[in-house]
Amino acid sequence: MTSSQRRWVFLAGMIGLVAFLLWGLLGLPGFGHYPGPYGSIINRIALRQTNATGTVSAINFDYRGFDTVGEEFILFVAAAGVSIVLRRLRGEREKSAIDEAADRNAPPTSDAVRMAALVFTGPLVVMGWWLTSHAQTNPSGGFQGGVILATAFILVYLAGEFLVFKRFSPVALTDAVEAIGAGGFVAIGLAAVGIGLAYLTNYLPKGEVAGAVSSGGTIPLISFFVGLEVAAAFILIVAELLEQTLLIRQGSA
Amino acid sequence: MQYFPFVVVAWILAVGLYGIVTSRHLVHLIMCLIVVQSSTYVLLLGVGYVTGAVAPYYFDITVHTPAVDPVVQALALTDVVVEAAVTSLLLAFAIQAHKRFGTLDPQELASLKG
Amino acid sequence: MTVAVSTPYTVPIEFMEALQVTVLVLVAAGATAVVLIRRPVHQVIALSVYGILLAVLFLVFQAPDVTLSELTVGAVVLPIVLLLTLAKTRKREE
Amino acid sequence: MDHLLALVVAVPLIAAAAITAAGPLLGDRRRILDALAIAVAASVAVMLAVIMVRTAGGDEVYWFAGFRPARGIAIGIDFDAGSLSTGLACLAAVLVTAAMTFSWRYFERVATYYHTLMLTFLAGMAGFCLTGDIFDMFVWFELMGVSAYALTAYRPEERGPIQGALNFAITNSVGAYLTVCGIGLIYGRTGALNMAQIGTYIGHHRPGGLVTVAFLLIISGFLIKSAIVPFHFWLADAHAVAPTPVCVLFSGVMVELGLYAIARVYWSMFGQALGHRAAISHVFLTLGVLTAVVGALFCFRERHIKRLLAFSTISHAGMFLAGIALFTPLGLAGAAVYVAGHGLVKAALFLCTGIVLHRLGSVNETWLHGRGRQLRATGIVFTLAAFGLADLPPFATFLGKGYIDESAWAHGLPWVMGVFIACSVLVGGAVFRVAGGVFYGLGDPPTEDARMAEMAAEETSETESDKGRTPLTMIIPPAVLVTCAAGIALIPQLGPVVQAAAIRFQDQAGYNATVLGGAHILHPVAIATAESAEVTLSDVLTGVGSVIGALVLAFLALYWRRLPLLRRGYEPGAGLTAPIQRFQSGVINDYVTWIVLGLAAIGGALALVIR
Repeated sequence: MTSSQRRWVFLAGMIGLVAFLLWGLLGLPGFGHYPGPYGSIINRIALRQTNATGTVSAINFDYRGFDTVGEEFILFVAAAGVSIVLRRLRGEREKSAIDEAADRNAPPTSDAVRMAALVFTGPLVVMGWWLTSHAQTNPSGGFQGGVILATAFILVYLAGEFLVFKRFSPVALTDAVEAIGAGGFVAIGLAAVGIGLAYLTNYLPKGEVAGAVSSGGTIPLISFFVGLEVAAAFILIVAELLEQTLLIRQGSA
Repeated sequence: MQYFPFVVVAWILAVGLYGIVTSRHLVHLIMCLIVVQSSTYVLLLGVGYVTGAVAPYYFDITVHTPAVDPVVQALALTDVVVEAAVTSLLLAFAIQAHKRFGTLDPQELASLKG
Repeated sequence: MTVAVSTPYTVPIEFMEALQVTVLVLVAAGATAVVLIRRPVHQVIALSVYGILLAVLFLVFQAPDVTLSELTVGAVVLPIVLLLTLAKTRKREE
Repeated sequence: MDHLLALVVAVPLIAAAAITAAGPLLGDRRRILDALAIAVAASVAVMLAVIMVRTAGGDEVYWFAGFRPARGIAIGIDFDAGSLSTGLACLAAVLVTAAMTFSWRYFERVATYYHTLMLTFLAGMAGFCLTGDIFDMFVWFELMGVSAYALTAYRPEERGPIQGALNFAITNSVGAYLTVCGIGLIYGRTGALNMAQIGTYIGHHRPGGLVTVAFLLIISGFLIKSAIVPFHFWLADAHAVAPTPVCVLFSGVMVELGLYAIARVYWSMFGQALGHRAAISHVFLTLGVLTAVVGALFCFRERHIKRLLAFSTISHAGMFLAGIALFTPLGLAGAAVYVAGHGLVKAALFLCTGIVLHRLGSVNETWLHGRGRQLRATGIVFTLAAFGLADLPPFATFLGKGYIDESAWAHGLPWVMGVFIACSVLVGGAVFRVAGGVFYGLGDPPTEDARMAEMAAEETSETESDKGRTPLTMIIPPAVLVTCAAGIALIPQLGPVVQAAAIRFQDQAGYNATVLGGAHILHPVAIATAESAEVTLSDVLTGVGSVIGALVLAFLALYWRRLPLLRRGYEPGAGLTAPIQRFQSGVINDYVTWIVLGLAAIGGALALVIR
């Protein structure tokens, strides 16, 4: 199809599809009139059952924890896929950061950036850690915390050199951490099966005080492993992309 | 206001698909795919909203306070992770495509492939 | 002014609605901008602005959890990976 | 409570994580991990087989984290194992085992990622089959999808895989996001994610247009995955370029999973609410027949063996959809048996093609003509599998297709049978042509098509090891699979048992009561009367007849230049080249355009018949 043919065919289809979609959307109960019952029930029982004040985390890591298992493995597979697709191939060679294509050199890092990165890395690690460990109480959890932990590592790159970054996170080690994070989640679930409960049952004591860091049973534990997995997955993905951008050059081609 | 958020959902979806269909650059196309997916977040959170209710966190309110639906928020979170994962993988494909074909135009990619 | 319920976060409903409509309009405009901007580097910037707009929308939809992940993904991770990809594929393009 | 249902997903996942973590530690002793991966896949297959046999008398429901439903409201995620869903998951596990065994010497330079991805793929497929929660279904759909995209691009040093993977990933992602939109819609109305609960709610309230729209949006992801015309374009691109053992899974079971999901979604949620069974049946029957015909025509025209097999998969997917769309127990049972038989023989055909690629370094039928004579064992297995694909009795494919035909005939749709025979003859003829030409050197090499030759030339050897012989690990899996395909059809009482499972699968009220009320349904209510599943002499004659037709067609295709009656300048199927290039353009923009147009058309049709 030529571009204009495609555009007309698309427009014809899209008008029909949007009309069809609106027909369905207008059958909804209207904004602000959530009909329940799923969320309303969970809102009522989650605090009592899990002692976790963060209901969304209680759903993610407990009521619908099985979804999150799948979700973690989607990220795990994506990171593995990035490694496969971007692995070094025949005909590609690694070069030092100095390259014949002068305009592709990373500009030298200024002291200001170094300083800023240095100042931010510490707080980011703390913040990532805090978010990961407070899934059961606050709007936070392993995913958000993991991403922020990964960001801290990326800042290390910004501050210094990619090679330092590489030393911080050798691919094999990051891979292992990622696998431990993802596998640990599955293992927590399997431990429940081991003691005769349904898979992923929240079998740890839920704590005395609602909203305490030690509340929520397996929720903070799962959140910790998710945090590990997510941080490692994003470090791996960014590291592979950085390696592509900075180190690998096409060989003879 | 009754249905405005849902009309916005349809708009975002349509615009994103339009972008994919007319795109001549893979990275642009992938960003349009992100837009398509973002319509699902708006839809999910839109259907779970309760007028006048608060966020579902119970550290300083009682259990009987009306709160919005926490389930759709959990679903949207899952969705965001899927987005990040799929986008990273697609971008890796795009990098490799650029190495093999020297272009990121999907139409040129198809004709170069034979 | 009607007040929904007495919580520490009491906000008048009319104000909330106006806020939501405004942000929704901005989000719709943001999505359109991301699609229509054809220069990838500019588009990445538009996309991260769009990510922040979505995060704000989720905040006014009372979803702080999703806000936080949309911020970390939409405004941090995605721009980084997109810009790295563009940096890698920039050459031989023109 | 029995935990096997959870283990079939948890075990491959934890094994995948363990293999990734342990890979670098073991260094040269990686083979241990390969063996572990194969053992895990095999044990999952055994577990699923056990569940399948056990659930013949009634579904089993497993509630994760022990959240059982109270007063008809589910707060957790459940797995619902019936014989049909478990059987399909079991087929997936068997094919994964076969593909990984085949890869033992095939991918010697492979890092551990290959096995990791195969195991996550398996976990995704198993979870997708068993889940009773619509959002959970999306999660496993995505896990399956992401694993599949990464596996498609496993050889990124070539051009084809990258382009195929891109088209595959983008079209399927668009579909998946539309599915989430549908889930959002139905959740916004019912406030439920459990399929049984949603089905109960919308069955009682019948809330108009929303249900129709949600139905189409939810299945749009599955329609794309199952390569129904006009959503099929990605499939040939991805199949042609994915590593051959991976193609086994794509063709043998992934496409069929999409169709399974359509059936599952329809009979657990939408069947009662939508009503208008006859009209909906016609919409999907039309789609199925269209897909079968388009796939068969493209298949016969193709010279790239992997693409040829991919188009045959499209054709078969159309027939499966038609079988499901008959909305009869025997039609669904036929589709189930057909899927099992087709999955096994198609896997064997792909594995044999993998051996050809390993030994001879090409998949171009024209170039390979006569060159495969030395591969005697491979030729025999390929030919046997070709007979299986052409539905020769006693292969399970014959049985499955026979059931669909019979059911269509009994319900006043004799033309469906005619179309099916024509498609079988075309697809079978194409595969026999390959078998005769490549392995026995019969007739003349088919004419070279420049575009196809170029595409086939892209496909270079996937292996680096000794090409002088065929390792036993490569030839045994396809041989076993072909034997299984013939063997399962010989199981006594197969037809009635599968039909009983189909009745259970289609009994929406029974499903809802089982999931939400913990009921044990002994006598599910059939949506249409059960039909005789006996094989009569005329069935066998029809089956043999269509195989003979396929053989004659293959013979004509191989010898047409020497036949006096045919004009010399005439090129069979030449008229198809232009449309192939026009539609199968490889341009992702086109594919998404067709998706939008196709969905609008199906949506319009549904809106007209349901209103």
